[in-house]
Amino acid sequence: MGTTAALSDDQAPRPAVALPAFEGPLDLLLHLVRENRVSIWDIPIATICDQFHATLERMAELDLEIAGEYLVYAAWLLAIKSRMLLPRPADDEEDPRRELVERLAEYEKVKAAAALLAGLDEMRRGVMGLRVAVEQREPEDLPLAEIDLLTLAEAMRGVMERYRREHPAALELEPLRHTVEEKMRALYDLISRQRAFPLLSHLLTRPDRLEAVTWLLAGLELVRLGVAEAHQRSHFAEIFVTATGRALPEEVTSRG
Amino acid sequence: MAELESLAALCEALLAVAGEPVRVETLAEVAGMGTSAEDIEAALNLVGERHRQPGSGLMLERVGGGYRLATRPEHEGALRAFLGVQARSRLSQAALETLAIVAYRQPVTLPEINFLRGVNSAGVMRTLIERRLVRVAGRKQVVGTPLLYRTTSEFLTHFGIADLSELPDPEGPGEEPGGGLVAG
Amino acid sequence: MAELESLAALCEALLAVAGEPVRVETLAEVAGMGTSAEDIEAALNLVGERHRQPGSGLMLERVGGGYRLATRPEHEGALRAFLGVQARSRLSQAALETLAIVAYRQPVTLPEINFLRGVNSAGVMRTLIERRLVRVAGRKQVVGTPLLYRTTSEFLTHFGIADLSELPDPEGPGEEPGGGLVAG
Repeated sequence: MGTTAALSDDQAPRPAVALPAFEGPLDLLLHLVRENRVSIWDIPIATICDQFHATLERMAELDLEIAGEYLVYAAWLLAIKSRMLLPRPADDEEDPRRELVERLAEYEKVKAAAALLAGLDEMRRGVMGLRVAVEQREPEDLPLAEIDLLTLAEAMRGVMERYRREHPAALELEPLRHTVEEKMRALYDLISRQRAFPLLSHLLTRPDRLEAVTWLLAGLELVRLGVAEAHQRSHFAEIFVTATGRALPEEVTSRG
Repeated sequence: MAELESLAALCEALLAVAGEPVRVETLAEVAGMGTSAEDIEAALNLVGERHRQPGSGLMLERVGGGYRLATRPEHEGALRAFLGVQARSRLSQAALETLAIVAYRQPVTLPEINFLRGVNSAGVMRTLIERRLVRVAGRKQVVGTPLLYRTTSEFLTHFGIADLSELPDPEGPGEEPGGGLVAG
Repeated sequence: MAELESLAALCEALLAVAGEPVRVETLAEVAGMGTSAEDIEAALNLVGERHRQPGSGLMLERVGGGYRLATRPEHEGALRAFLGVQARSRLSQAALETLAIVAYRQPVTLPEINFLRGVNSAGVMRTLIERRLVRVAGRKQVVGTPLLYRTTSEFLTHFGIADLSELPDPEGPGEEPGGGLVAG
């Protein structure tokens, strides 16, 4: 709010007015105090109050958004002004300006600190941190003659440590409960007894996805070995597996 | 002397790769074997001295609670052109005021800042947090438990301040407390 | 000589922020104003010489068609140890996400977190437990009785809050603005 504004040429019988940018009502108040060359500890409240309102009106004329914050202070200033006009009954009565003065003094400190930071900010604009590479020490080649059992074991330990680091063990893999060979034998039994075994229905009704995959692999393996044939009339239709009459190879029947 | 030089070399290497200010204690710890903070300070002195000689493009600075190696301000233009980065945008007056309040009064809440500045500073605060100059440091245990704000170590590095106790005094030297701040 | 030194300083600064080898032609281009490749080579000679002196922790290397500043091989161990410690004082984005899920959904199980993050978070969870930000708080009474995770009191201390009700609303605007403009 309150950026420098000027009227455009075509609607300017009045001279163009430029308002300095204010950070808010306190900033405007400090500006007025400085323009009047008075101390914030002894503000001529009537003058400042009138000037504050006049500035607000000019800001409004210039179509600047007058934030509620300015209006709050405008009202507060008016209240202080009217209290100043009343005769004060006793000496120990508090100066109506006291709180405003304290706020202005605090804000002046904030501005001073901000100016210090602005100076530091400016001074350090060009300073950048470094990005220097770490040079690796080449692992030394060991003469073969000197590689003994302990060196070998140490190397293996390193490998395992790295493996464990890179493969967190927190998620346990389920033990393999199904083997392809076991399913091959079972499927061979089924097609030997049944003319056409509905493999797809069988897969879809397995409770365990791993088991279903194992059955499918077993089916494919039997077809590859020429022990079985698979038939499907169309995509997604039932897959029937039939026996070709060739026996299951010995290495499959013997293991397990 | 040779030992001091080799400690200086190690310190320089550490600061060159750290990417952020490193505390003296951390340097001593990495150097190991009974290296004291005094040893490190002596070694860093040597590093700083070497970089004050002409021909060095770097400087040792004490910022953000530790030491770091950085480039010199006079190379800004060339470095920016080389890296293809734009000049750092300046902080607005509103941002500087809000940052000043956080820096000097931390931990501080947004209502306290609004009160001091006389304007709502929520938007400015968001910017400061995005720029990592200010962080949330919990909640104040009063009605409404407003968030508490503090400056970051990035703030210290940004402004070239070693630690918060080294923040410059905004009241300046030699001014009586509560004395007449005459405008002019 | 003074000119050569200031060119050397610029080259050192450029190499120090580049993060990768820089070609001589690039350095000449950035230095500008009719700087020749020979000028750059002479300046780099000076940089290299300065870093061959005892007390320097860096060295100038010719690699990959250009030059770079690097640390010395004898410091590799100490630097790796330091960078390791430094890494352990940070949280990865993955760890941060996991911590957030535990904080806002506690008590929560790992499968629930994996589901939310779309990736396995077991390793990250171990990190969070090692940092004492997350703890195991029993088992969920469902199939498989997975472990339940909660944040610790260190978590509260770290984030400066008294209890979990003070966690900010992740969907919310952060903090309601306004308030505190005028004296209360």
